[in-house]
Amino acid sequence: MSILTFRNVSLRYPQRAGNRPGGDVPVLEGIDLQIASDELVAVIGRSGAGKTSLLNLAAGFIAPTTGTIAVDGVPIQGPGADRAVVFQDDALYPWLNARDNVAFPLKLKGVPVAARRERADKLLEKVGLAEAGDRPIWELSGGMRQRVGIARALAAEPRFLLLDEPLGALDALTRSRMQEFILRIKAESGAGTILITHSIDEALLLGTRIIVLSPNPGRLSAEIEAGFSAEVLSGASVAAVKASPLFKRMHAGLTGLIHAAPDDEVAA
Amino acid sequence: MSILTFRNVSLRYPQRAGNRPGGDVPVLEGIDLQIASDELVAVIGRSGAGKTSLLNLAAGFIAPTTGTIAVDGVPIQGPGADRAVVFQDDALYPWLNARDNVAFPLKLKGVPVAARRERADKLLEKVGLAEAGDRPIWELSGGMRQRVGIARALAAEPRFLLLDEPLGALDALTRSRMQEFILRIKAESGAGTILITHSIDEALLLGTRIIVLSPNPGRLSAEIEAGFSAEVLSGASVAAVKASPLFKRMHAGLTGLIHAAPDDEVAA
Amino acid sequence: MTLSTEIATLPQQAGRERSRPARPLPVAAISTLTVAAILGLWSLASAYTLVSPVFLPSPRQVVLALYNLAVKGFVDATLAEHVGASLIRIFGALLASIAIGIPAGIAIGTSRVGRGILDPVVEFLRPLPPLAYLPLVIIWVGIGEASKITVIALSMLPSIILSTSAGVRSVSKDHVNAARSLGASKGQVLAEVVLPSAVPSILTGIRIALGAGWTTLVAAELVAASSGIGFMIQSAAQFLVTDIVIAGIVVIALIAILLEYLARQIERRLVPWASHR
Amino acid sequence: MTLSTEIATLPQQAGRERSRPARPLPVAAISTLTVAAILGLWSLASAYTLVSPVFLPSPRQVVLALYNLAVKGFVDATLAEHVGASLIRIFGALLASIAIGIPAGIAIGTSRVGRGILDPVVEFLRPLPPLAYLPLVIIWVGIGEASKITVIALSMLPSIILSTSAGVRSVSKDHVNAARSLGASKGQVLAEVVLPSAVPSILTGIRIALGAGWTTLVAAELVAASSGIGFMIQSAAQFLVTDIVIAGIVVIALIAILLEYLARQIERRLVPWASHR
Amino acid sequence: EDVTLNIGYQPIVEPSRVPQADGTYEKATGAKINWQKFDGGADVIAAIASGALDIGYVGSSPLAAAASRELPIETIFVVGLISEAEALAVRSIDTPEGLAGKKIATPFVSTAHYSLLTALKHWNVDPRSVEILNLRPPEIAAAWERGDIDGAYVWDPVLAELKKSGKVLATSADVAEWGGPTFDAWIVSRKFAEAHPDVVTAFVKVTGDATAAYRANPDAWNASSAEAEKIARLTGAKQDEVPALLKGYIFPTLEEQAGEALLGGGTVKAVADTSAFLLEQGKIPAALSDYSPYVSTRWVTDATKLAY
Ligand SMILES: Nc1ncnc2c1ncn2[C@@H]1O[C@H](COP(=O)(O)OP(=O)(O)OP(=O)(O)O)[C@@H](O)[C@H]1O
Ligand SMILES: Nc1ncnc2c1ncn2[C@@H]1O[C@H](COP(=O)(O)OP(=O)(O)OP(=O)(O)O)[C@@H](O)[C@H]1O
Ligand SMILES: [Mg+2]
Ligand SMILES: [Mg+2]
Repeated sequence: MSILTFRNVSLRYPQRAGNRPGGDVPVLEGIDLQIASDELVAVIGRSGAGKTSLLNLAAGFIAPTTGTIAVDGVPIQGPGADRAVVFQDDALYPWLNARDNVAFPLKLKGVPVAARRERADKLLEKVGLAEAGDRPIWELSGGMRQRVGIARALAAEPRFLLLDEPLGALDALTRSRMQEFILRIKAESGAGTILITHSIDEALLLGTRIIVLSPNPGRLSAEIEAGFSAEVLSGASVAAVKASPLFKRMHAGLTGLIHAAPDDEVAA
Repeated sequence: MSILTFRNVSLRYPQRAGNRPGGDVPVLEGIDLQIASDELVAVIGRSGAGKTSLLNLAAGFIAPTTGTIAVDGVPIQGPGADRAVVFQDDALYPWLNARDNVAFPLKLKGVPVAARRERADKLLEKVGLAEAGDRPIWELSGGMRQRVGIARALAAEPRFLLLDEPLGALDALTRSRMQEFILRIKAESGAGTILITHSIDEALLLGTRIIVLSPNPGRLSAEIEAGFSAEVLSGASVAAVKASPLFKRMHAGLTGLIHAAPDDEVAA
Repeated sequence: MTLSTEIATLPQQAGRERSRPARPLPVAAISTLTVAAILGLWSLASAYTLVSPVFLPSPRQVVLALYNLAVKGFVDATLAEHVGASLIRIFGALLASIAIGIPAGIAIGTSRVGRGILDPVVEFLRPLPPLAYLPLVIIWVGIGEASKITVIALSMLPSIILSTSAGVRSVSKDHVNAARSLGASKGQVLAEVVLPSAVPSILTGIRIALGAGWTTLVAAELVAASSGIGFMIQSAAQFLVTDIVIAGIVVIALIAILLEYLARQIERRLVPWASHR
Repeated sequence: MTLSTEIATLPQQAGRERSRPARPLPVAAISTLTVAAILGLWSLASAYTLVSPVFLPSPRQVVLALYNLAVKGFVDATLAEHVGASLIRIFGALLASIAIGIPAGIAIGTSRVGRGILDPVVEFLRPLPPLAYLPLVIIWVGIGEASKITVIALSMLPSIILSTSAGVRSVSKDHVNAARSLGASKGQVLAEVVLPSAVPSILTGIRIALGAGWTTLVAAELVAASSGIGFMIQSAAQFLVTDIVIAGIVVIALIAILLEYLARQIERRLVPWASHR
Repeated sequence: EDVTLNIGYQPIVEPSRVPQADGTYEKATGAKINWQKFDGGADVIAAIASGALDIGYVGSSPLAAAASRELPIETIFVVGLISEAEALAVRSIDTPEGLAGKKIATPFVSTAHYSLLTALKHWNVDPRSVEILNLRPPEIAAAWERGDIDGAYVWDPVLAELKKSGKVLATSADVAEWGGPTFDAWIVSRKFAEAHPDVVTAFVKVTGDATAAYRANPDAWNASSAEAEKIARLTGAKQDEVPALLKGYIFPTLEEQAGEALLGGGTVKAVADTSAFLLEQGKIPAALSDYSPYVSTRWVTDATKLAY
């Protein structure tokens, strides 16, 4: 059981042209957070609240201005194979075919060709793309690419999986299938997961815990435990789960929490 | 009152490398459709069903393989100022500031500088961006850019407004505000509107009619009249409208229609 | 470069061809016609001796000169020997400038120190006229093949360095971040992500460099050459043997066009993904 | 080209500077140090006469030569006159190649007929060595300023044509479609959408063309010039006045670097949006 | 009538630079003169053929090449017979036989190139046994400095540089005696000569006067003289080297020009010999049977009669 810890983390981007004058803009402030490897923490919040920034901090792409981020008590020193990221726009390597993209983390570790090929094919099968290994990635549809990206992250056998709006641009059906898929993967791999999403439905369905980030500067304004993912995993129909009064109450509550935040740009 | 008519329209993209061998792939078939200028037709359907292709046909960016598309009985000869498009990724001109982007169609018509400046400022005010005229567009947030795009389309005073997933990447709150905005604009401008969306909620809330496109090849598999937009316009709360049994029943019905289509890629 | 927005024909991109009854001529056919038209004009100009034949021989004379070049040669070497000598120099210079230019471009593109040191050097070298530094090249590398290769390589280097550094800088931040979060070391990021992303840009740089190399060929072969297309042209020009000068120019252009074509093919094979990102 | 992915320093891009205690040296300072180091090595090399002063005069001698050039001149013209004559030729050639190259590039980029006709011509011109066609240029355009400008312009044309056509082709299809659905005629699409999108690429092409122009300056001024930096270098080289040769090279490099700097500034002013798309 | 005269000169140190600097040509011909500098005879000939030049300065090799191509030109004045100005300087070679297997550089197609080949023929040294390299004078100096070449047939001031650490095996004065004279000459385009004979005559007269002035008192043209200053200014030569450079040529006076040795016969023979030699070397496609149409005594004769 691993634990990812944010301790009193704040973040300011350095002052640049176009920002307000008079100092750096605070983006995140006073973030304290713990994510265990049996959790799936869904992060919701307004556009610009700092969700992506939070994920980038966890990934180690940027360093916090104050505070520490640690895995099992050891402060992180940058990105590492223990925290794999799935990007919103997949970030697959176009010069590699689907299989070689999945095998990429294995290549980095020096796994021999035959072994990594076998492992990559197994992962592709897991994400339902057994046939697609030899195809160049630009021939894959959005949903297929997203799944290759997830398989690639899983190949690194990370302790934490960081997902940034991985289902943003999908239609309703594809999206609901991908949601089920993420739930299953999470359960199998046992990796602690952070999932950023714009959809409150999605956060409630998938998250064991839901975090609301309020903007200007980003703070954790609410943290709610949710058990719907367990219901779905144990076979309940998504429609039934969504229809439950508890789900509706929590949905309304979260909507209120997001809308409650002070207003900024959208003045229409 | 203008009418946009699709008569027995079908579309095949010419055979290219990577497509199935043995001839062109049919994308749309037997499309018969009429859109009057007091309507807002919402188009829903699976990814790859042909929604964007339908819009591109209406815009005149591509020509149908068979059939005709006509405005008030006159077959269209390509794109024209009577059918303005708002693109999913805004397609604003980065070398123009917000005002000049809005004034662009006026410039094309040869409207003098002062007059088009005034008109553009009025439109910007209408979309809630009175202050943003002088700003370069890359300083605007996604929602602001989308509204500039809509203002630009309105400046052309089109008879039809063609919107391709204009609210795709917005968070829940911003999205719901933009939905209200589109309703108001539609009512004011009196332009017949086609709205492509992934969200059944959105289709029901905004559309006077909802069209379901089923894939392989794309056909109109259902057409449903809806009156929720009138309710919202006359002051009903969106939450209340969504909670109504009729809304729920129609939502379930449309979901079923989309899911009913034969399966393709998503095999997970 | 292969994607083209045919503004004039956009509405015809799909489906029924609306306003064009016949299939349009392929680009290659139009090009062939153009070349034929140029040859025709040239023949006419020399047939009516608009220009003295000493300065504009007819296409027939040039073809004859090419034939004689191939069979008997000029200034003690046949056409094949001249072409061979020049090709060795061009490709020697290409190898040298790739070996130096790609690491230099990577240094400029990935590190501030590299940029600080190499940027002024590149900007200094870029505008230098080969004819001006020829004596310095001889002082430093002598009059052997090395000097010719150096002159050609100096003209190739800037475009390879600049295109490599541009390619390296254009690497997607997400691609780099992805690799790092998948456990790549700095060296692995460079080798597995940055370099592959830069390949299309580097290939473009190599194509431009080849063109630049040919333009300095004559200058390079001013230095103690005894064969080479540039040397051949130079010698012929001195004696007003214009048919050989023009034959030499044609040979250079044909070889360069052939190499450009090959390079485009290689590009299409090697980086099919370049048009898909 | 202004965006840089500093792989080595990515984790420090935001917030606290994790592993770097002091502010790093700015790139300009590193460049200044580099230039100083090169001058130092050069001084040492000539102080210990590693190379005969006939071929590598000391920096002091070159500065002295520059001073004399500025005050007394060489081959009947002062440095200012030489520089002026060459600048007029370079900019004359630039104007000519812009006037020809941009329309040609647009034709190649927007129409198949344009591409069919002009592509072979450009690919033919691109590799031609100026020294080879110099006699032909004299025959066809004489020995006046026109011949020098022609030679320089011929070396500039390909990069302007190629970068214009690349810029035109890279125009966003959505941008074109948007304009058309907003009522733009074909001409308006070209003027209001295609051309503005191509401006950054055209400016890059002009920067590259300027560099290429300088490299052919000496060749252009081989013929019938009576002033010009290239002419000055050439005359000095004939009589082994090496300090003037090097002074001329330094002057060319300095002017070219200055122009490059100006061009980058203009680029930043003119197309601030280029880095935001 | 307004005549424009286009003259192509080369930056050679010779007496007519002085009237060029003084504007004497303009005064004497009454024409507006454009002076154009060239670095090689081939370009001068191309320019004359294209009509861009009326009068040009060329060496005997390019002259022979042009005449063999039957270009409409005429030799009007032999500027100078090359004597000590061009020579074969070598290092660690003592006899002509020692040249075999050595690297000797020379600018191809120059008078020096012709002289080198003539000298080898005179010595019965097979040119193929010598490695003859094509280098321009500044590059010869660099290659010599570096030790890449064993000798070079070249002219001043590079020749002077070579002499500092080498020895002279033969000069063009020697080669002239062996039957291979080389010279520089002014030529005129026939079209211009027919249209403006008086201008050409005046040009020849001024040139002859300059030569005469030098011949009258060569020592007066010392390093600090006004003449040396003018020559240095126009050519780019170092002023203190000018007197030595002048000594490398034999400058015939106007009176000597028409004689049997020069335009009156010697020049035609020299051009014919040079052409025959170039043909033998495979450099030109054909030689003519008669080169006399390309040499004329008319202008020097007329100029002699001309008096101001
Ligand atoms: N590199 C940067 N430099 C300066 N400010 C930045 C930078 N990246 C993000 N920001 C600012 O930080 C804030 C948070 O951005 P972030 O991308 O984390 O938001 P988000 O919650 O992911 O929003 P969205 O839902 O739109 O993706 C925003 O106000 C943004 O403008
Ligand atoms: N230029 C093209 N050439 C060939 N096939 C195409 C082209 N554009 C689209 N298609 C194909 O046509 C079908 C319909 O595409 P379209 O973009 O209209 O779908 P869509 O309904 O808009 O999907 P989405 O919701 O993903 O945007 C798809 O199968 C697609 O692969
Ligand atoms: Mg984000
Ligand atoms: Mg679409």
